[in-house]
Amino acid sequence: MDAILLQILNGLDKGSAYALIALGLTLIFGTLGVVNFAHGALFMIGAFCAVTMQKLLSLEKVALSETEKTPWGTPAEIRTPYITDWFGDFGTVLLEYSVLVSILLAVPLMMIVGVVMERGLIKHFYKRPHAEQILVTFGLAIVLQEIIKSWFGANPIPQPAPDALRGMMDFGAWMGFQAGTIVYPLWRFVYFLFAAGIIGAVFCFLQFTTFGMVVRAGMADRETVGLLGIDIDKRFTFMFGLAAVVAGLAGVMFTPIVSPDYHMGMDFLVLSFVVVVVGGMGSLPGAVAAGFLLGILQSFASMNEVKQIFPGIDQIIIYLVAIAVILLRPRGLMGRKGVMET
Amino acid sequence: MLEKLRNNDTAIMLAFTAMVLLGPIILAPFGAGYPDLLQRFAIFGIFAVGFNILFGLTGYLSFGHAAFLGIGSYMAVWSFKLLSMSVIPAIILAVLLSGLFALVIGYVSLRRSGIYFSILTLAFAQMCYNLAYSVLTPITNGETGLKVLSSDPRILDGASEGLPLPSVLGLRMIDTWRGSFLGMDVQFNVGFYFCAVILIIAFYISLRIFRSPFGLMLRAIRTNQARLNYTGINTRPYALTAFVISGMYAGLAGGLMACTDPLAGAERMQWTASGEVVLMTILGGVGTLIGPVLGAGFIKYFENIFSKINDNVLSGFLDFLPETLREGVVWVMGAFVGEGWHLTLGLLFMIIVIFLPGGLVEGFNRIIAWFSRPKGGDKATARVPAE
Amino acid sequence: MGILEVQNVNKRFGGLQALNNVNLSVREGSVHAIIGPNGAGKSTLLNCFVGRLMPDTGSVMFNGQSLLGLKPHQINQAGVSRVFQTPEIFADLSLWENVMIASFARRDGAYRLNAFGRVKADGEIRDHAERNLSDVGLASKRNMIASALSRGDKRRLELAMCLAQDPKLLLLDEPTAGMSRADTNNTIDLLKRIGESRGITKVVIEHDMHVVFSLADRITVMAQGTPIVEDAPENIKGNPKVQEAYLGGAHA
Amino acid sequence: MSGNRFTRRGLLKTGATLGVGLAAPSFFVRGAHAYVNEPTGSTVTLGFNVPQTGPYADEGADQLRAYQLAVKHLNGEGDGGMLNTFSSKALQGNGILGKKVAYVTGDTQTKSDAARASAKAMIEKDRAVMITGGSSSGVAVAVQGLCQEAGVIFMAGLTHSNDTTGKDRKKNGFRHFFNAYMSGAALAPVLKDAYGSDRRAYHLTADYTWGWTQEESIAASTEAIGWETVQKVRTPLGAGDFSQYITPVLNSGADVLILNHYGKDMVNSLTQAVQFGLRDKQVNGKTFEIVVPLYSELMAQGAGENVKGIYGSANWDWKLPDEATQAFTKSFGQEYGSPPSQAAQTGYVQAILYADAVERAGTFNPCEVIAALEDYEFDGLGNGPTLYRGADHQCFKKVLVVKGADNPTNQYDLLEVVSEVPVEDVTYASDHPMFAGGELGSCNPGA
Repeated sequence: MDAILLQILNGLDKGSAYALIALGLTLIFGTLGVVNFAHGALFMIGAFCAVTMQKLLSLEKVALSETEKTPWGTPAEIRTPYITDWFGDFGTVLLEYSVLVSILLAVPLMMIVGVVMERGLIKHFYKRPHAEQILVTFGLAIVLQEIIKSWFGANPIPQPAPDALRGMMDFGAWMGFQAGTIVYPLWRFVYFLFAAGIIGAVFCFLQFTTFGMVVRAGMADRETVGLLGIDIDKRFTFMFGLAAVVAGLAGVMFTPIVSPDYHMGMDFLVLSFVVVVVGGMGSLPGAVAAGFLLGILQSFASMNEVKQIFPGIDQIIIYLVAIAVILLRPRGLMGRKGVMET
Repeated sequence: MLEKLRNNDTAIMLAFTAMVLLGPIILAPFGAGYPDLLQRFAIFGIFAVGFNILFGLTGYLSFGHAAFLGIGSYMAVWSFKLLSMSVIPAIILAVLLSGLFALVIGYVSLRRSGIYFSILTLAFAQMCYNLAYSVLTPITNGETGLKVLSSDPRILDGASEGLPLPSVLGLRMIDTWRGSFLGMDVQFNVGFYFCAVILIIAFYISLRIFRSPFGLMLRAIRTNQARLNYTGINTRPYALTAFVISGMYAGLAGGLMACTDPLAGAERMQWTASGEVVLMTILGGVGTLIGPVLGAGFIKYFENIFSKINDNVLSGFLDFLPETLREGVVWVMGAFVGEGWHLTLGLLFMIIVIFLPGGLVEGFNRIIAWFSRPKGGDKATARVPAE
Repeated sequence: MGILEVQNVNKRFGGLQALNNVNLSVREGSVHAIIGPNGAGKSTLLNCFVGRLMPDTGSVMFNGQSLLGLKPHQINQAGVSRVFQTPEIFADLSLWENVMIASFARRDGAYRLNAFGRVKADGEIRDHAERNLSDVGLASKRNMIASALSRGDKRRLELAMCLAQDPKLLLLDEPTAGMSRADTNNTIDLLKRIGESRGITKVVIEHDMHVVFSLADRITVMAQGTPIVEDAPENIKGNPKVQEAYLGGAHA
Repeated sequence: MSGNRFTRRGLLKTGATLGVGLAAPSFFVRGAHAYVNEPTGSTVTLGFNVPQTGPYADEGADQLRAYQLAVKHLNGEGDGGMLNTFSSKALQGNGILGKKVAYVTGDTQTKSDAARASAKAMIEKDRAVMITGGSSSGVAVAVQGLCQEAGVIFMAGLTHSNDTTGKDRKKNGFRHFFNAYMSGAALAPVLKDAYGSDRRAYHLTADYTWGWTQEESIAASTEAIGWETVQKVRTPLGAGDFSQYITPVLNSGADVLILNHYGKDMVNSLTQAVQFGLRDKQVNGKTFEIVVPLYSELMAQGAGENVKGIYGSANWDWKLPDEATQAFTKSFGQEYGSPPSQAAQTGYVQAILYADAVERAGTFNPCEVIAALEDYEFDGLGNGPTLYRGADHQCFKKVLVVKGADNPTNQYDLLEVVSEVPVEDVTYASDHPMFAGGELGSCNPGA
């Protein structure tokens, strides 16, 4: 029982990341009809916002020591972070919370990245075939990740969570089980809440603002909305930026869980497309539900008891689900009937 | 004049054959005239030509063709292990087995079209890859890759002493005649010529398919599948046939990879490998005859030549520049070659898709049109379908 | 007994009764027009004939064979061809290739793997396609890419494709929509000529009464998913039910 | 040689059927050359085949720097590095056999196919006489097999699987790096001292051949000190998030987690295991411990402070006090501004050892070079007295047991050496069951 509960928690967590990425992908596909293979790269850039912030905060004043030497004989360097120099203890706290602080960097930066991407590249591909969209965004993804690699190297860069959020939560004690059996890292719980918050915010935005309503109308029928004299293009550009921000924030907050490296976007790319398809192309709730569902299924498939019966099932479960869904219910879990249902 | 030549099949075949057979000489000045890369040009040319029969003609974008390549490779190596070091049975078995897999996967995947079809093929291929890498290690030898051992049974050859090497008619695939031509080092390799002959045959078959009623039906599927149904054509078996044929081409390429280098690794089934053949086809020109071969050559050239250029080599190239300037140029160019070759490749994809959606073939067509405009008057620049 | 017998066909889309107990009999060799206001269910009915839609109840018999449950290509191979409301052609292919596909479908059936023959070397198919292109007056444009045609020419091309199959029954969904008066008259002449020379049964949906009364031997008027009148053209004009359906349809 | 007979038979057949009278075919042109790629000019070319893209790109870059340094030293430039401390004095600093050393580089992409393609290009196009490098066992085994077929020497880079010099050993291939068996043998006594002999171990293993051989080796040696193996779980390569594999550990009754992961997988699985509070846990009255049998400096950097106090093994560390290590670290640090990694050291040493063997053999002929390397004993290359065993082409030397430093002073100081396990303790018979099933075969000069 406790094993199952733990795997559900694991699944929720992984699912949060899948859901956030798939949400952005679906938003882009739904509004612009573009298959964006660079979306994983946006997630990765978000993660590297956290790295950048950490590096910025820990920028050091370098002085050469007169007495100490490195093992290879050059004078040793004495390093003091500027931030502690300037702010004293508050600087140390800032450094401690660098992951959270980097959200401040990620939101505007990802918005800019998204808007530039849409205006500079994607917009020219609305009417082009999917294959060409895939190719050009895939090329962009490679370029982005190679730029990150040449800057930050290929090795993962650790991003510790703040000390206060590093502990464990005892779910077992909450739910009346024996204490200590169902424990879960606090940061992962934070990630889940964060993801839930973002998803909620995006839905509210689309549901309750005029802007959101126009965009939803545009998703349903772009031409008609255009005829009403509404400049739908500007709004779609903003939607692309929003999708980039969502992916970026998913990346920022993910860094304490999986140390970011330049390739992490590609690792999530295939998976996030599967999530979108399982959820139903163009369905936002579907993307979210499928994200969580696949996360949980993947966790269950990794249990030893399951793997003993089906060896290797944990490596292919996602694909099996995708095949089953596409064949049996091509519009996905929550896709509208008739949308790309062939 | 050029237009006429381009529509004359005999001329196309003759030109193609000559280009391929003279490959070792033509490519030597570009540093690509060595057997391994030549073999790769031919093998991936076959792969891309086959992929084009599916994607270029029917428009079905498979993201899982690397699986058939891998299956072909494994089958060929198993044939080397169990039957004989001769490449003939290896290739035949590779083509048959990958055809069988293509039949099953295609039958299921073709129930859907568009992006769903792509995701289905991707899912099947990723399953093949993941299983081959881990659980199926007894069959695939996992990460290390399936190898030929001197202790394998090989019931047709009996135990041969020494290193077992794939051969055809007693000629080993790795045999090379090396000579010099106009001061260049040229190498004529058995493996390459074997692949080259098969490439020419494969290209010819593809040419005939393009010109055949079957090819016409496939192009009609891409253009308007519904109309074709209402015209009394059952489109699914046509698409499935195309899928199986292109799967067999992939298996053939995989088998040849094993023949020129008897080791089959799981990573050649990964989705990035499937993506690579898509890129080759689009880069060269989707739905054109020669495009996929050009695209394959282009990408393999980048992978093998650009990744080998290091700062040392760059400095050598730029010897004529003054010291300080040279360092700067080397630093800038260094970002795009050697460990930065991926960056160049990514930029290239973007540039080609943005400016030349018809691929390299469109580029050549534009150049030809540009040259013939002053003389030829109002020569039609309209797209000539399928070459 | 007509060549096409439709009995008790019903079709619902959610809350909308698109077809309500439709009965229809089309006599062999006749030109049968179906008219009615927008939303009367004419195109829906046609869709039930060619396998695009499956009626909820009822039967559609063609030449004594049920069409229900058959795939579109099977229905076509049985001898039913359709010209769509918006021209459905192979836009990337040349006119010739468009018609040749139909010729192949007629000769080789729903599937035949002929991967080594040459399309251009097949004289029988060439001539057949050529003849049908000339019939609709497009022979001179045979090497053009179909997407470059005018809307009227596209429709004629589609007609040529359908004719190339020598269908027993030709379904025409607004064959002159969007055409100029001259083109419309040409098309009427064409359809008349072909009707006489080949004896193909035709079902025509049309809004243009000029076309309807020029062509039809028999007219069915539909309103709100049901045929309300079926009669010869000369009797339709004065029928009060028809007038009511058109006027009533306008403010319903 | 058997290969030649094969060729001749083939030639007779073709000669009969085609009537072609060309010179005898071989992998490379015959005639004046007794072996493949015999250097005829004033230079000799070595091939450095390292990962430049993919997950091990940084490790590959470091390795490449070491190779470039080795070339400098061989050509008599720079301060000479470990050439000054090397027990053999055959190398003069004038290249190899008087020929200036040139090199070509290539990208393995950490894929067997790409690595073989790159190595083939070096052999066929650039006429390299020796290929070296690599950062994973799959690639090492694949390239080693290729070099055996082609008839050049392969000096393996970072490869830790038993198979490289076990069931996939080859006459033309040599490994300086240590292996999984040695890790187990070196770690077990230290673990016994640190954690006692009554422990229950849970293995998480990367699901491919290297992971399996390490799991087998570590399980065997920990069981030998009385530990019980509770569970062995395979994890897919590149899983990213390992939480679903880590949570079952919590309530499994195990009190030690052994992570048979490398690179990114290790960084992530270790980080996450620490996040799940494993190290704060008390099980069976003991503190829960984590062991990472194979460490690397880059992995330690990637895992950050999570490595603190965690045991593992290493081939070499730049902080070792011996003269050779100091000389190399000085030379490398002055050149590049950072201390060398163990991947760099093994690469450097392999290049030097090859050059030295050629010098001693007096020829580049692979068969003679192999003879010079086999059962060769040397010292002064950073690992103390070392033997290149002829029976399986594995180097035998001391193995380091290291621990994540508790208070690292800088980013290069993340690991501290706990003990230097003497060579006797990690030596095994060449037909040990974990290494059985392979045969070296005969040397192949490629001609």
